[in-house]
Amino acid sequence: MPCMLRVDILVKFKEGVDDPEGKSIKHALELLGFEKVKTVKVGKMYTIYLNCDKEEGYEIAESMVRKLLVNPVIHEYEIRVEEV
Amino acid sequence: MPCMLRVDILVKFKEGVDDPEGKSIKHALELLGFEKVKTVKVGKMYTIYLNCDKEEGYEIAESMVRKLLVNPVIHEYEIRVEEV
Amino acid sequence: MWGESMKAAILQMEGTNCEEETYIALMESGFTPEYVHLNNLRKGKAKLDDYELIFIPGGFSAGDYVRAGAIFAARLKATVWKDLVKFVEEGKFIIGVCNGFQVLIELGLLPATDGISEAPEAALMPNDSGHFECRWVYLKSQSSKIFTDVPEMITLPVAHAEGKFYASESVIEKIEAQKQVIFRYTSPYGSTEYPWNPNGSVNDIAAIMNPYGNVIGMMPHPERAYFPYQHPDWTRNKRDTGDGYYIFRALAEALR
Amino acid sequence: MKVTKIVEGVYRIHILNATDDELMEINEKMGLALSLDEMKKLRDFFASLGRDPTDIEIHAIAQGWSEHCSYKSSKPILRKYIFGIESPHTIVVMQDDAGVVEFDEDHAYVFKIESHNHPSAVEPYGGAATGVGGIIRDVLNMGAKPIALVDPLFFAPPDYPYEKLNPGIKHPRYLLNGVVAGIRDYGNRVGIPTVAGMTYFHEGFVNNILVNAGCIGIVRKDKIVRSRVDKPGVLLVMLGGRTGRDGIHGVNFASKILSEKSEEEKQAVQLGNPILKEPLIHAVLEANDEGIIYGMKDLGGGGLSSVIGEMCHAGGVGAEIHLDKVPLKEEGMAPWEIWVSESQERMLLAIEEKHLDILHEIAGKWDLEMSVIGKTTEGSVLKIFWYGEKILELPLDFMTAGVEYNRPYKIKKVKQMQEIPVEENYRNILLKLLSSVNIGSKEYIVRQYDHEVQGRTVIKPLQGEIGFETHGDAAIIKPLKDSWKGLAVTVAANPQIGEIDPYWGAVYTVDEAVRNLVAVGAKPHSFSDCLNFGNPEREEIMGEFVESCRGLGDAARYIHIPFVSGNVSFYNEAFNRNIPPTPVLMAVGIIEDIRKAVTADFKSAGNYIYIVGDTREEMGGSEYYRLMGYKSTTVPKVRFEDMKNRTEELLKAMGEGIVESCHDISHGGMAVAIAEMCMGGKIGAEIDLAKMEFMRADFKLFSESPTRWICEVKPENAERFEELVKARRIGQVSGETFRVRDGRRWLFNVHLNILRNAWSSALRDYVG
Ligand SMILES: Nc1ncnc2c1ncn2[C@@H]1O[C@H](COP(=O)(O)OP(=O)(O)O)[C@@H](O)[C@H]1O
Ligand SMILES: [Mg+2]
Repeated sequence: MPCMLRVDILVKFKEGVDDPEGKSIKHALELLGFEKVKTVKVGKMYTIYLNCDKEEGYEIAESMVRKLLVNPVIHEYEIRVEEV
Repeated sequence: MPCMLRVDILVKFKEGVDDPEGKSIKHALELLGFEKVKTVKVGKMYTIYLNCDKEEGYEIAESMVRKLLVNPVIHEYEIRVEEV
Repeated sequence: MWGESMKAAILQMEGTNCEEETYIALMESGFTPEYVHLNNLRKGKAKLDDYELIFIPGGFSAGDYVRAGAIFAARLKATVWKDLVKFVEEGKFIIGVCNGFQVLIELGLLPATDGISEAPEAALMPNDSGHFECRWVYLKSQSSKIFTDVPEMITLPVAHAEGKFYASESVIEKIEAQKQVIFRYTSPYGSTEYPWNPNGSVNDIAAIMNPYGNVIGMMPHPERAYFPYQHPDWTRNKRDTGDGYYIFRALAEALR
Repeated sequence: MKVTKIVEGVYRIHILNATDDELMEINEKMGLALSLDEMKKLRDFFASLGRDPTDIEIHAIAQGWSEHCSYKSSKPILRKYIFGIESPHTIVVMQDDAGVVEFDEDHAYVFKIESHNHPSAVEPYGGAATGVGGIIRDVLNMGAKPIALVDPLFFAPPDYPYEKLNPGIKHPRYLLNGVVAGIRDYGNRVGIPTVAGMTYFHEGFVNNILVNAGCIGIVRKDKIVRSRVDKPGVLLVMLGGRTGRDGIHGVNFASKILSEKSEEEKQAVQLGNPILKEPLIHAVLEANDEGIIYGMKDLGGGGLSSVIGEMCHAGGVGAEIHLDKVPLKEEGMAPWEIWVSESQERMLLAIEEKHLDILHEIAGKWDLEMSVIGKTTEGSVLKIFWYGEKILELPLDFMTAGVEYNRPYKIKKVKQMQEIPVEENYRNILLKLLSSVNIGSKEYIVRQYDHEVQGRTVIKPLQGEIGFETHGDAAIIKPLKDSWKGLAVTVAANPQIGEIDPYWGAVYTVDEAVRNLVAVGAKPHSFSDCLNFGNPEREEIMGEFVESCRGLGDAARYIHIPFVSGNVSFYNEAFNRNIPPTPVLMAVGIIEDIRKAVTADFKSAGNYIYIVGDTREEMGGSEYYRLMGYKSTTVPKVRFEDMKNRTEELLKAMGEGIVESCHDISHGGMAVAIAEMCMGGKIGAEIDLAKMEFMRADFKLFSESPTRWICEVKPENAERFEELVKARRIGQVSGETFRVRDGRRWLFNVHLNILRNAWSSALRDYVG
């Protein structure tokens, strides 16, 4: 039986691409008096549980990234796979 | 001079909160042929650079979490602080 | 090709929500529109081949949860990709408005500077303002193959959270060199600063087409401005038609 | 508490011999939110049956008896004041989930407004989103296509100090941003435009915000679906979302006082799923077009328990339900949880067996789950089965009859007094008013809502020259492609006046709703009310409720406008602080030809400016006095006859097409109204106060006397306008400044850019 896999995929804007959500959160934090904030970036973390083994897990994750989760023009990503 | 701090705050829904976004993405992945997906959870990762030292960093992060980024009724969160 | 044969498919999935006004505008401009649900395409109950025009309407397909248009695009790719490519290659017309534009970018059908691209060549990013905005904008038409009869400056509404056109410098250069831009944000007062450019699009780009001019994508909604009284300032400025009318008329003429 | 297990997940509760203490223990442990008297009534009922109840039976009854479902505190008063205003246009009034009113020969409009206060206070994003989701279902279940949303919102001032917040209470800024995002993300995704609302700030809402949401839809008269089944043997089908533990006891939660512990009430909070709702709307409307829906009701407060109970009871049939057929989100739910769950995005359809295939086809196309969970039966008894085992058998009239109270109340006497301020710099006051949060631009909020989707919004919430729009008074929707007829929609409320005098506050609210509709050229047609109050078990709060209802009723009855639907939200109290009485109106008007609609922006230089209606020295509750800290209990009083006459006169003039622009006078008085008209038209105005009644200049400028409008009229139409409308000509449209004199004395002269700057800055530092 294949064990369960947990895949964490973090998708962020590439360096050099504007992150407006980050900017507006920075603005909101400043309005709240957090003056020491220099920059804010917001990423999305997809935590996906898969019924498969580790090797296949990476492959599937890469394929999900390519087919759906990332637009390479603006995004970069990290994948972490862990057995659970 | 205070050094620069990088704070990563990961905000997710608590166990038991029904998350429509995760569900829609799971459904989409299934329709794309990713049959091994069991569950999808979507979280947000805030990466915040602060002009302050580590101790204060935790405190500020907790305060930002409380005032803006998190609703304890439905969210849980993790904070990681790192000097850069 | 007038009347019966000008069949237009309005693609639908959960979350597309501008289909009804699109239907009305297409019908008024001489098309025979039909709603075509993605599930019916998948099940073979409908065929793209039967249509002259594919219209991908606005909305929030699948909630736009991953990225605007991404799920819609991925599902089209997984089900009817070959038919779509054939459709384009036969020189039939595809237009995507708002969410539909996002879908075409994600599919690589736009900007398609070197032909259909495997991975997206551009992006419609989150607005600079960081949130959804519904407002009317001024648009300057660029001379383009199909939209020759559109007045030089028109107004249309935008309503989106992710409409900032973005691509690498080289892709932008190519788009400009190949004259693929159809509309740019502008204003009667000279400036194209926010809110005149409502989202921060590079080069004020609001609408583009592929190099052949048969795949068209635009963020502003012509279907919400087909009739004069849909404009916000009709109590001040009289018009005979809405400005969106010109776009639909141009499509109809291009197909005729 | 003594129990015996019947089957897995079902217990018999022994109450027949329970003492008072034991009854209250049961009440507490089961989370019923009933009083001792109600518990006794429950016990006596089962004593008469000669048996102990099951847990699901008790829960079923408790749902029916909750304040939210039974209106037990409000019914007698609503009956006395609100119900029964005659109108020839009403079709379904105060019976089903939304009111139905004639639009034209073949069509009706359907609308309702409802509160979602407690969930939004605890989780603003999800609370507001599900509020929108719920009100959409109320309109949908009448068979109508939802075509517009409204959202009156009430918060504490956004600069409220963090240190002063009670434990567990979230800051107004967090709440405002969360609520707006929740409404935006839900409304925009389902594709229904949010066209009107209000955003009001007052300290009284610090512990308990108000989030009201209204929806209006359109339906062909022959397609109206009722929330009842009057025939045995009809199948009961669930369509849409699955049932989960989320939302259990939402109705009890709504009838409770918020406390520190509310943070823990996670179960009462849901996020809502617009991407399930969107196809659900399509599917329901398609099924209705096929003519296969025999009856329908949405699953809202009280879940299946309320829906099946009320639907069958109203039609005079019984029902047999198999709870194991309900599709679940999670395993291991007890039958009573399934029965009362308030999970979102679910509809219950009554379908005849022969039509089941058609429904299957439609559901399949839209990727929706459906399940037949039971059928109606002869008689009036409800039976519930769980894998074949009978676990509930109750007569429907007892289960749904609810309870009613004549709660004691105390009406406070208002002693009239009014401070007379020293005369100030009018220019500064005007600019301060324009940049205050209740008056300043709401553009930041309005534009986050898609108010254009469906292409029907012919008069927008923001009006004027593109890029320079000002606040409008009402939006107009053109519901039908082939008819020029339009529906005007607006909301009104004034807790600041109501706080001083609940009766006149309520009357003022009716007047404001009328003013807003008339300002765009629409004839007031019907109301839906959302009555937000504190704890009705307090006599003075009950007094506020009685007085507010009396005010609403008196004013509406005078002009023959019926209340066709509504909602009462009590227990808006936390940390011993009750909200100010806040009756909110959603008002609908009809305009025969939308091409005659009028907007608020000034049109062109040279036109005359008129003030319609009388200005009085009644400054109680005004933004001017609040800003300056002056005291007054002399609140604006509506002259009913004036309200009726001015309305008729103005509508006549508008019908003749001789009014170029019109804006009602409300918060901030005449000065603010004219400033807004200037901003929207990008053109100035010159005003002479000497043309008005004799009184101090600041009263003329900032009084909020009711039943008043500013109108712009072309010189060539002036004579006709004056013939039709009782009005005073006070100035002219011209230039690039707003300038005011009192006879020969110049009071101020402000450039448009300065006005706009002040007005646009109001919310800037609090949002985003
Ligand atoms: N929360 C909101 N949602 C939608 N529209 C809103 C909201 N708040 C204000 N508006 C809109 O902004 C405009 C001005 O609101 P308001 O100042 O309350 O108007 P008025 O005083 O004339 O009733 C109106 O068009 C109103 O519908
Ligand atoms: Mg008004």
